[in-house]
Amino acid sequence: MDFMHLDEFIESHCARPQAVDFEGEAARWCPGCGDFAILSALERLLAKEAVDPSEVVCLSGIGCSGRFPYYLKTFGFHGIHGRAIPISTGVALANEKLKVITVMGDGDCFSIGLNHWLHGLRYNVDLLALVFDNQIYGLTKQQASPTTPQGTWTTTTPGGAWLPAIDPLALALNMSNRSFVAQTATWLPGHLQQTLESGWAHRGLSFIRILQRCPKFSPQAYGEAQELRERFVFLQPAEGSQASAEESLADRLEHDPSDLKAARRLLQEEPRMPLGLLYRNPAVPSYQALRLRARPSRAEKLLALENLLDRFSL
Amino acid sequence: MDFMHLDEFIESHCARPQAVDFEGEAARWCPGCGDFAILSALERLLAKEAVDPSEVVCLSGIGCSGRFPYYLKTFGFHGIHGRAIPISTGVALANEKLKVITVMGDGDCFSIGLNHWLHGLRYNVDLLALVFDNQIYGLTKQQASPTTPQGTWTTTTPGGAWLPAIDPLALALNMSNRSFVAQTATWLPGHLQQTLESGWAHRGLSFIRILQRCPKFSPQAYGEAQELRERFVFLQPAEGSQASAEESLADRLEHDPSDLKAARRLLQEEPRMPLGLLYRNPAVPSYQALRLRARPSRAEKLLALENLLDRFSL
Amino acid sequence: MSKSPPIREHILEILSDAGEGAQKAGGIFAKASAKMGNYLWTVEIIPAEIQPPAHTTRGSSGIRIRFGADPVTNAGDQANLIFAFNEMSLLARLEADSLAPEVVLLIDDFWAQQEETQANYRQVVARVVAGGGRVIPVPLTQLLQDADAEQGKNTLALGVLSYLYHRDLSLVEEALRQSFAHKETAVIDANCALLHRGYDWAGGAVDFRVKIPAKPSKHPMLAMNGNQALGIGAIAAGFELCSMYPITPASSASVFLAKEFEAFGGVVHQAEDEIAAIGVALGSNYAGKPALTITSGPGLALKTEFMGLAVMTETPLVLVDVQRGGPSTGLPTKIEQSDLLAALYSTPGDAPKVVLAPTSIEDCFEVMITARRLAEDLRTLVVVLSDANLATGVQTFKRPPADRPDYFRPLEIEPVGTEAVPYQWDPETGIAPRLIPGHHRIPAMTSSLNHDPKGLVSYDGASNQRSHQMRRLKLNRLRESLKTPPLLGASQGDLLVVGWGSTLGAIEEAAAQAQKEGLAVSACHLRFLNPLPPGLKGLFGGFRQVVTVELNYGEPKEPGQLARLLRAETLVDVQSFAKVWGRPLMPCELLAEMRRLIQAQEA
Amino acid sequence: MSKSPPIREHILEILSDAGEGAQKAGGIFAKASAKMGNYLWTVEIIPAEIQPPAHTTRGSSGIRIRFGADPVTNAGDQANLIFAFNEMSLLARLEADSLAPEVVLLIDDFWAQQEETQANYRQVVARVVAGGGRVIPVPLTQLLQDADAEQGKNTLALGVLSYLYHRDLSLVEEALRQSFAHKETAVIDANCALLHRGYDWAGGAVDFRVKIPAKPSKHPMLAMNGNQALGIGAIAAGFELCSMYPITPASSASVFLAKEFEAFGGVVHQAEDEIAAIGVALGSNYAGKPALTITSGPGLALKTEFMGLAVMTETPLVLVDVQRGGPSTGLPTKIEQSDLLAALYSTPGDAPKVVLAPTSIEDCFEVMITARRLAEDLRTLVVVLSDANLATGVQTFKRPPADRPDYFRPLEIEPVGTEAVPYQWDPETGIAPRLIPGHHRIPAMTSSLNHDPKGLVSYDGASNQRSHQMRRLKLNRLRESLKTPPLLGASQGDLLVVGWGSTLGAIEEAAAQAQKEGLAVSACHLRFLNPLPPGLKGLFGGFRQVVTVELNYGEPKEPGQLARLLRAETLVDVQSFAKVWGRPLMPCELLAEMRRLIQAQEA
Ligand SMILES: Cc1ncc(C[n+]2csc(CCOP(=O)(O)OP(=O)(O)O)c2C)c(N)n1
Ligand SMILES: Cc1ncc(C[n+]2csc(CCOP(=O)(O)OP(=O)(O)O)c2C)c(N)n1
Ligand code: SF4
Ligand code: SF4
Ligand SMILES: [Mg+2]
Ligand SMILES: [Mg+2]
Repeated sequence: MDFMHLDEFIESHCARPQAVDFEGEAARWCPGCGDFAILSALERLLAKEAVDPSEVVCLSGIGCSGRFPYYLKTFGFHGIHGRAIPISTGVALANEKLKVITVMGDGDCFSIGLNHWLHGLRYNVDLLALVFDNQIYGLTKQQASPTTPQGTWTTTTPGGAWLPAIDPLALALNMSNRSFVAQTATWLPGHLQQTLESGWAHRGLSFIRILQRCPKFSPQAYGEAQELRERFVFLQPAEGSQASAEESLADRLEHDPSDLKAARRLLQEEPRMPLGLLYRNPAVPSYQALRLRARPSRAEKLLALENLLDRFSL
Repeated sequence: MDFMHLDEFIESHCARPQAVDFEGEAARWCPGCGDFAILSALERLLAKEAVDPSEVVCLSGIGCSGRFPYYLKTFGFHGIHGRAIPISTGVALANEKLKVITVMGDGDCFSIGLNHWLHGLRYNVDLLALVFDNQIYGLTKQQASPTTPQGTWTTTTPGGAWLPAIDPLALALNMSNRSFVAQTATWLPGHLQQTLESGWAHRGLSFIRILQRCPKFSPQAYGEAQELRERFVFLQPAEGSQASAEESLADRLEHDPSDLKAARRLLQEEPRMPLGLLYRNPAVPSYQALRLRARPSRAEKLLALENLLDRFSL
Repeated sequence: MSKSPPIREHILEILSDAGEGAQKAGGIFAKASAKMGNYLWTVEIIPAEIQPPAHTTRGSSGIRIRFGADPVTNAGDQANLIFAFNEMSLLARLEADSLAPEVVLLIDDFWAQQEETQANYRQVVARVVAGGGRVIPVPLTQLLQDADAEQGKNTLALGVLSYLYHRDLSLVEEALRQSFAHKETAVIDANCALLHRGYDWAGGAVDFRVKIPAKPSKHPMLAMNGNQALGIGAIAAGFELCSMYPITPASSASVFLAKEFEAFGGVVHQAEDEIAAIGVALGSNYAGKPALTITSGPGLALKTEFMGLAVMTETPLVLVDVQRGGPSTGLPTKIEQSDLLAALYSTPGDAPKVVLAPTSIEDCFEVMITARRLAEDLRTLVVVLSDANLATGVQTFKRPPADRPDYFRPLEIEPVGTEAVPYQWDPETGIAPRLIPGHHRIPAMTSSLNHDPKGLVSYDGASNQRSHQMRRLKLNRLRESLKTPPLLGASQGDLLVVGWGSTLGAIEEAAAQAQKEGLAVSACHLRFLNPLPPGLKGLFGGFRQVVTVELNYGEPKEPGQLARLLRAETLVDVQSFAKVWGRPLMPCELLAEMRRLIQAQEA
Repeated sequence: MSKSPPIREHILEILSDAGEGAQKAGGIFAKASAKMGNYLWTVEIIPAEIQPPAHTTRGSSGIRIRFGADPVTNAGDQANLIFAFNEMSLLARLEADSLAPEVVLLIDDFWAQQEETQANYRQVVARVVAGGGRVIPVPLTQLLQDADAEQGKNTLALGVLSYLYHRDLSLVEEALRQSFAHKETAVIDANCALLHRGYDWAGGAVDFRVKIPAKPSKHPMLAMNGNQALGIGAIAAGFELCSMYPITPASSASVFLAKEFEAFGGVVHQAEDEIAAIGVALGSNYAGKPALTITSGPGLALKTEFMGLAVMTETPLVLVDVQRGGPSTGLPTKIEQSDLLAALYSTPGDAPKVVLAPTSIEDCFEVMITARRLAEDLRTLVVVLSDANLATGVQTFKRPPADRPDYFRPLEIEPVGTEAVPYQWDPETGIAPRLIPGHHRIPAMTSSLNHDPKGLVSYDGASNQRSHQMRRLKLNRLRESLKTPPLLGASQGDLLVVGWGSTLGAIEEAAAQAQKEGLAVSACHLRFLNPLPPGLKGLFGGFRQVVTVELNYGEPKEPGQLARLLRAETLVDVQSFAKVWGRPLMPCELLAEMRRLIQAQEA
């Protein structure tokens, strides 16, 4: 065999476009994956808000969820596992005009990234922070995540997950200075969209847990449609008008999202999973509002530098 | 100058004992530091329980608190900042007979180590996990910690701490599978001792937040004795008999530590800081109980290895 | 394909969309072949995405099977025969340059008839033909429809291939039945029928067959992949805790252990992150239960601080890094050997540690036993550098003996005097007694700060110098105990190629071929990367040119990672053949490089 | 002390228990001396513990002041004069070998009279005398009691020292009043009285005085420590965000910024851990706000994964590592230069980055400006390696100009065409356009996975090879732009010493002295550690022996970290003088080593 020298090969391959290029930049998740619904909802939201896509940055960790930014026509940043919140915080601190969307998986956010998530809630940076919670590690093929129900078979827990799942809403509500906590689901596109809209409108860290179907690795999660009524409850008042088709799927529960105690009590007393806005407090200042100051002019800075150096001069 | 060659110097210095060795291995914290009280209480506890010091391991992170293991006459492990819980988990999984004491600072546990702390509560490894909470970074000289009250001057927040302090008890109680949550204070030696005793007796992760005076860097924390009544409340029934001198320092509140909801409600409704046992559930299996199995004999293992290899043989 | 020398081996690839079962069919084919007495190496061709779109290059999923009459040590060169279920799966491999020019291509001609795919099909197939390949269209979809089946292209293909390669059909059927054992009988029978249908179709329609000699081995043989071998090695080594966080391509080793470990009293602990994972392993070792942690690139990065703690506290610890493409998330499913310098130097401060790299799948088993021994004997961190090539490749190798003294080595409780202290370093070896809580009656202090022999903090400069010296001494002593690696070939010549880790098989194959061609090429291979074995400078002195072969990034003035180490070590002008192609080294490309280098020397 | 050549400088140490104010007194002394026109270097002697027990070696707290008529570039050799408030503080320094044999020791004789301390006092003082020192007992406690004061030993000592060194008492009093400015007038006046009391006592009782010539500089001068210089440098460089987590000895730089940054529109963000700290800095840079992160050893370890991300995504990022003793927690308050290899190689995969080390306190200012420029121009990670010596040492240096074009450099918004993509690498430079959200109208994708010019994931081997090549090319180009470092001394000789970072002053001093002694020694110093400057091999060729000088751990066969890099780079047999003594390099010890090496050559 006459072997092509490697450098030649690179040149030829990198220079010439692929002979056949049939593949679009279509989103690539499994058929039926809940992530599609989130993508559509967010695209609709961006269209509705008519934002300039170059003033939106979507950042993610690593996971199936981590692929999200590629499919959104905004600035995108596919970071590293568990660390989407710190990177997003930097982006938000850099430029207040940017709209920042942070996408995480349940392993990403509640396992390796839990510290950043909870402290992020406390800093209350202005982010739309979404967790695609499929109760499983998707991309790495079915290991237990903190929200995997106890007893579930996964590749790392072949005898069933050892521990009871965490309740992210309870943790979020019990972190100090949090300002927005909501829950929605991928199989309720109307509710999903409304919830994203309220998060988008809020100034501060809008934490939205999105219950996400993963037909590949956690098809059993969240049960079948007929179980909805038993397992879920809509919080009332919902934002805007509830999509009527979904309205009938579960009962409604009166809840005032400005009442933190009520929100915590609800989690404690209510056996069904709440869908909707648990808590929102627009009065909590965003971290940017707390920290960012007007940028002095160059002349002002030079003067301040002189003053500073004076203090060290002999 | 006739300079001694370095290697010679090492030899001479390392070989010869220091000319004058007047210093004992006395604990070295600032005068009035609350850590002394914890040390005494723990020493009393170990004496009372008459445990073999070589079956006790005390592990710590980095901080003033991190010095604790040196002063206890047990096995000690001074680890790295924020990671005392993982190392302790390994120790506890290695040998169920060991009693493991994990000592952390508030920065150590609630800032850099928060992920391990909350997940540790969930694993429910059998540890006596103590946080010495002086509301400040001590060892590194007065930076804000997550429990530093908002507005406090620290070296990193010269304009006052930006954010409201976190409530570690609320977070702990809202982590799934936690089995023991208590709070005590270094200025209440009797209460401290009793609380340590209940933690010691519990099988699972006994999380005890110890409000710790730091006269050096947070002298204002927790207020003066006369404010005690306003700021604190004893949970009733306390374990054992309350030290009578302390009994009168604050009011008492009825609380059933087996009632998780009541514990959460208490944090939510009660403005004073609770001292005592908030929650204990001996029925939650420890992680060791869940995971550890009897160790097969060598012969059994060899057989099992044969069987395993058979599955790959041709 | 009318070569005169008898064909002694073949490389076959079966390619399909993800989910069409090419890997399953290939696995059965491989098993039957191994039973017939062929040696083999198989490697899965994994699509890059979780759910790649069907009928795309990204979706190309499959298996490569290199099998032959003689021992097979690597995945080999370009494929001799391809069975493609569609033209796009094929295109991916064509783009990756994985087909021999004279390849024989079997392809489902269904796509030649569909309007949307027709053009692509023709274009791709034409490229194969233009390159010198031969095409055998197979009516795969049609055969399936004829059988009234919905699924089973893979079993049909298996039948076709069994005919082509003169496989013992009863052995194939047996392997198929085993592999489908958990399915309903109806399904199994249907598949057997498809197998025969494929076989028979080929018998009637194909005029091309290859005979690969096979002779059943006298020694019992195993076939497994490197992560399985690591797992079994960890078990045999006597580890009792595997503390991990999922990451590709490392996880399959821990997942394997999650299934098998309990039977040995072992536990797989899935930690909240990689930092906790190594922390738990360290704590366990400290308290006397042998524990390891397994990870890949990004996880390795997160373990950096704890790696320093293990070295500083002299806690035995084994860290397995199954290397993948870097930097950062990089190429998670592809092979690289680019964590070498990180393994040695990632830890701030001077933190000497042992670094080992298994050189074959069999060695993945052995290396775990070595690693535990060294970690405990030297009280330090041992990093094992495997890689994605070993992790996913399946090789046949001799079954290890049923018992060996180094299996399930018990924890060593050193007898110590009552005055023992934890860092009473032996000035000759640097080794101090290991005092274990619960086992020794002498409570001792362990510290991440610089410490004196008692384990108490010391801020004294001389003490710091001394403790560094002792930690280094352990490695120096180990180095003295190592042998200079043997040379494959003459001890003098024009070119010495030096490899490390998983490329052993490919390098030896290329070197042997070069030697046959009369080139003055020798090869040597490193299993110990830190400490390096003694005698390298002398070894290198016999050659006009020394070049490392590495799967990391190198350039003439910025050679690959091993080359840097060897230059500093030997002061010989070691250059590198170091590329990050995301695939195992092919013997042929190294051979071409050898020829080129020697030609350049002559010019 | 009756030397014939006029004394042009002195090294003074004031030693006390923590809290007794030796550092404050020393600071005042230094300020007054600098005002008089002395150059100086001061360094705090920090107790190892937060609250060390009084009257112990561990409690030894104080200050070293090296001051003289000529520029002072380092903390110097052993002390010429010590003022010790008790014998245990002194003992600590004696043990650390910090006293010149012919030292003049002033010591509070109170302890000679106390029963518990008498014996120690005599023993320690006897050791000084036996070494050749001279002792002047000072009734410090007595003087304080006579003055009816509780506190103020330090001010008394300041008075005594002012007399001894012929300080201008009005300048000392001025500096004292400034330093006590925030205190009540009564306190200030009382201290001034003590100052005079000390001065007068000495005038009556001490027959020993030293005159250090001083001439006020014509150029305005500054005095500050290296962390302050880093902070001011970061401000002048135009950074607007410092994202950090506290750690010794790095924090004082961020703490400084926390106070000063807001006036410049800057923010100090204290993150929950070091991982988040670097993540926030990276995010900020990505979105166009220049940000840095500052840390030390253990924090550096935690940043490893993000360092790889910065390189992979080509996000500008400056990471300052103020090195301390390692490995692990090590010696947190002491100097080492042992993070060099970690800075270069910690990241798994091949991740080329820029590594710089400031060589003086003044350079701590300059290096920040260089670092930001390189990070943004090359779109990559720049690691700045400062250390505990620079961090805590105070030096006088020329005040930089009030304005320079490189101060507050604005964010560069590259004009790009509408078709621009984020990784359209220029094949000549490896640099691609930087598309910034909110500033450019072309939404672009940034990925930690291997990516093609568009920023989209690519699993293709050739693309991976190409992106590696481009990231390396940027560094290669930078290398070409660097100058071969100049030699201090002849270009041929017996010995070349090569240093890096903070040891510049001490090395130059030792080399100059060696040259005076007629030794054929030259010195060269590296500020760029990656890429290394070109021409080193040629430079080294002129010398019989090349030895690095490093504050990390080295042995004959396992030389220090820089030596390893230089061996690989030049193939010259570079050895090292590498020690981990936890203190700055003393010119005299290096000089002794130079003599020894050259003697050995001759033998
Ligand atoms: C530091 C690091 N650790 C581990 C991984 C491997 N990894 C990739 S995605 C993932 C978890 C995915 O689960 P989840 O966050 O729930 O996202 P999903 O795929 O379910 O959307 C893991 C462990 C990694 N890329 N980096
Ligand atoms: C990885 C790492 N980051 C930072 C530090 C520096 N450090 C040492 S102790 C400490 C915090 C101490 O505060 P806390 O945990 O509250 O303990 P305390 O000293 O108050 O007892 C920090 C930040 C470190 N040693 N390691
Ligand atoms: S594995 Fe699950 S989460 Fe991932 S793409 Fe498939 S369905 Fe979606
Ligand atoms: S700084 Fe505070 S916590 Fe630390 S030893 Fe002193 S009083 Fe105790
Ligand atoms: Mg998930
Ligand atoms: Mg604290």
